[in-house]
Parts: sequence; structure tokens; C-alpha cells
Amino acid sequence: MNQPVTVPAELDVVELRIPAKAEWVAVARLAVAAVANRLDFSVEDIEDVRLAIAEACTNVIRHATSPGQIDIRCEATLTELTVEVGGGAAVRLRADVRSEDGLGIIIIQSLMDAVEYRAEQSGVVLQMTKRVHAR
Amino acid sequence: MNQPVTVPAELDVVELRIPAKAEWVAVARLAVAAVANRLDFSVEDIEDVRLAIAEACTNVIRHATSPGQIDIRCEATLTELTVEVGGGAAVRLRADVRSEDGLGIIIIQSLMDAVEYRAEQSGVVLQMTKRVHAR
Amino acid sequence: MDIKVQVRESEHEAYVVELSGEIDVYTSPKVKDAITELIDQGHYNLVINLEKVRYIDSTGLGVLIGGLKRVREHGGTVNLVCTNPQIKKIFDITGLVKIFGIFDDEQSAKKALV
Amino acid sequence: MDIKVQVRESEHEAYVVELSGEIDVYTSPKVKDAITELIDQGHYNLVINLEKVRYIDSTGLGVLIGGLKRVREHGGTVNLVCTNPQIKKIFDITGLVKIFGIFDDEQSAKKALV
Ligand SMILES: Nc1ncnc2c1ncn2[C@@H]1O[C@H](COP(=O)(O)OP(=O)(O)O)[C@@H](O)[C@H]1O
Ligand SMILES: Nc1ncnc2c1ncn2[C@@H]1O[C@H](COP(=O)(O)OP(=O)(O)O)[C@@H](O)[C@H]1O
Repeated sequence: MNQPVTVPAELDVVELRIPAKAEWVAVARLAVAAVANRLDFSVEDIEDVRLAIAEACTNVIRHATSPGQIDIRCEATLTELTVEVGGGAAVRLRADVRSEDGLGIIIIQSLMDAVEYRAEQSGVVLQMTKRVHAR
Repeated sequence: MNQPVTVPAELDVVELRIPAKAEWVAVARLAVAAVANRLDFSVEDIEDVRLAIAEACTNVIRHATSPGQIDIRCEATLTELTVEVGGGAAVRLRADVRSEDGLGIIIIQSLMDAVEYRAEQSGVVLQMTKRVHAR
Repeated sequence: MDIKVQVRESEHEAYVVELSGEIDVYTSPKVKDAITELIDQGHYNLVINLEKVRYIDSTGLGVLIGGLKRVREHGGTVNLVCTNPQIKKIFDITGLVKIFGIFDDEQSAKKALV
Repeated sequence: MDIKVQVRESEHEAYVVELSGEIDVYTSPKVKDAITELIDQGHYNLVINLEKVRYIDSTGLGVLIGGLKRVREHGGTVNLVCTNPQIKKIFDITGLVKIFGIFDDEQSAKKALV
């Protein structure tokens, strides 16, 4: 009789794969900004997400040891957006990507609420979360 | 000594997967417009591609017999953009999608240079090509 | 990526529906609701102003056609105001130019109702 | 999604590089080339005007830092003009506000060079 009252926040997933080339980063930037636009983010928050994703893609392009694709996975709920950026099948990221403390990483850390690295078969995946703040 | 002189047009692929829900079509529209923007299309041509892709996504949403994802695959060369729109794993399109001559299909046929249907495991895939015209 | 719907009464019992933004599969239900409400209230002479619409797809066209069909049953009509060449093109290629009165400004669209 | 680079000579042998558009991993080589060319020609007092820049990422910042490092070797400097709050924020969080002179208008940026 005592059923737990859980309202599962519906999770929508948008996936994008672009060539790991400088000229396609703008597509990732625009697409993820469009995803963010579906949540109740402020304009400034959307700008933050857009830049963080661009930095993550730029990192893949700079540090990939072989050309290939960039995989971007967005998980959107009403209250937060999580974006994962990793090298596609053909991309091998250097193992030391994590230790790098370049400007790009500083920017990502500052603009997103949570940042995590995960080692996967295909290389390092950068996971970033931005939460919708009550306005 | 007589090697064929073929300049292989480099093919770049951008893939996008969105939930088959009305609120995500805008993301597909923007992302594909951003892809088209990388080719030497006129502003009007980009608008055409944007609308055609939206119509194709709307078709999947209207006619899918089960909810799921929309798969969008863009193949870009210097001279043309081919976009395929189909139902993802969970989407089964009705077999009669092709016979439909609704407004959406009329619009796609008018705006794109070539339109083709292909039956796949996951349902019908709509393939559309827009060529860059000399300006 | 949103639609704004404004309804105002005008001369001769005409009603103007002014739309701004993008009319697609996501936003068109809002447009449909506004038009349906007007018709349910007995207003059959409508001007739909698309001047501030940046984008319309077949779902949006379907809503306009649906509205036209319903007001015609009551001897009314729907006139459109449209200046955006890209949107005019869509009415052209779908043949809807032959079904709707399409005008360059709201004043002409209203005059043509009477 | 493009960058425009305009270079003009100003008073006191200062050069102004005016950028408009987006500076990212794709467009920043064009910015780098313009700055490198100026420095190679012996111009070490630069104002880089970012007023019309809508977007800059770490690649763009790297180009600006690289330029600053090179002109400093010759006793010169780089002053920036920046009014966009989003872009100012990026200079803030990266600590680059402490390295660059950042000004609200071109006139002040030029005056501060001398
Ligand atoms: N906080 C900083 N202060 C001054 N210069 C920096 C700083 N961070 C990076 N740089 C310089 O900016 C340039 C670009 O570096 P960065 O963007 O960090 O590249 P990456 O992210 O690939 O490591 C390099 O020349 C680097 O030395
Ligand atoms: N050429 C046309 N002339 C008049 N009405 C049309 C025309 N095409 C479609 N309609 C009407 O517009 C509405 C939307 O149809 P449509 O956009 O074709 O849907 P679908 O693409 O799912 O078949 C329907 O009510 C349909 O009857």
C-alpha cells in the first residue's frame, strides 16, 4: 500500500558525431546550445555551455593521436544538462590529457557545475554538467 | 603512366540522433543548418535545407508507430550535402509512408535537388540531396 | 525557437491574430488553440499576420488550412499578411497561394475581408 | 561563424587590429597570421579591438597571449578593447585580466600604449 512516490525526471538524449576537425566545432557549439535552449537556462548559462563544449571538442582535436570523430552525448532533464565529449572509434586520446591544465580546462571547470573524466576504450571522455538554477 | 586524374572530394560526415518528439526538431534544424553553412550555399539554400530536414523529422514523429529516436546523417562534400533521416532502433515507420503526398513531402520535393526513400530494418529512410550551385 | 500569439479585435468584427517567432511541429498547437478559440466564439473573419514569423513548416500550414476550412463553413474567410520571401515561397510551392488571400500589409488584408 | 580581421595604423606608430565575428579553433589561425605579420614588420604596440567579437575560446586567447609574449620581447605591449560581458568573463576566469590591459573603448586603449 505504501508505494514510493517517485516522479522520474524524464531523460532525453541527443547524440552528435562530428569529424575531429576545426571547421566542424561550430556545428557542435550550435547544436548543444540548441539543446540547452530547451531547458530553462538563462542566456548566460547557454553561453557557458556553448563555450565549455567547444573547449572540450578543441581538446579532442588538439590531443587526438589519430584523426577521427568526436562523439557528443547530451542528457537533458528539466533540471540539468550533462554533456559527454569523447573521441570516436578512430580517435585515441593521450593518456595524459587529464593532467593538462591549459586554458581550455580552466574555462570548462569554471563554467560548468561538475566536470569528470572517464577512461574508455576509445580514449578519455569528458563529462560536464550544468544545472538549471532557480531564477 | 596513364593514371586517372580523380580529385576525390573529401567527404565529411555529421551524425545526429534526437528523441522523436516535437520539442527536439528545432535542434535538428539548427544543427543541419550549421552543417549546410560550412558549404558554399546561399542563405536561401540553407533555409531550404533547414525546412526540408524539419519536414522529414516531423514525418517521423507523425508516422512512427512507436516512440524512439530520429537518426540524421549528413554527408558533406564541397559541392553537395546529402541528409538521411530515419527512425532509430525503436521507431517503426508505417510501410505506407511513401504513398503519402502531404504538404511536408511536397515541400521536401520542391526544396531539395534529389529525394529518395530506402527501406531499412528500422523503417523507411528518407535521403535528400542539395547541390551547391555556381553563383 | 518559440512562438508568440497576440489576438486583437479590429473594425467590422474582424479579428487579427499576430504571430511572432517560429511555427513548427512543437509550437503550432499553440497557434491552433488561439484560432480554434476565436472560431468557437463565433468569429469567422480573421486576419493572420505572419510578418514577424521567421519560419513556418507544414504543421503550421496545416493549422492555417484547418482554420480556413472551419471559417468557410460559416461563410467567413482567413486573410494572411506575409512579407518574408522565404515564407511566401512556401505558400507558392505548396499551391496555397491559390487558397489564401495573401497581403503585404495588415490594412489591405483587413479591407479585403469585407 | 566567421572572423573578419581589419588592420589600421593609428597615432604614435600604434596599430589597431579590429576583429569581428567568432574566434575559435577554426578561425584563430587567421587572427594569428595578422598579428604575426604586424610583429614581423616591427610593430610592437598593438591595440586589439574585440568590440565586435561575439565569441572567443581558448584558441583565440592563446593567439592573444602569444602576440603579447612576442611584443613584450621588444618592449611593446598589447591592449585590448572589450565591452561584451560574456567575453570579459572569460578573461576574468582565466586570470588574463591581470596580464592584458583591457579597455572599454579604443581611444583609451591607444592612449594607454604611450
Ligand atoms: N594562465 C595562463 N597565463 C599565461 N599564459 C597561459 C596561461 N595558460 C596558458 N597560457 C599560454 O597560452 C597558450 C595556449 O595554451 P592553452 O590554451 O592552455 O593550450 P592547451 O589547452 O592545449 O594546453 C600557450 O602558449 C600557453 O603557454
Ligand atoms: N495541397 C493542399 N491543399 C489543401 N489542403 C491540404 C493540402 N495538402 C494538405 N492539406 C491539408 O492540410 C492538413 C495537413 O496535411 P499535411 O501537412 O499534408 O499532413 P501530412 O504531411 O501528415 O499528410 C490536412 O488537413 C490536409 O487535408
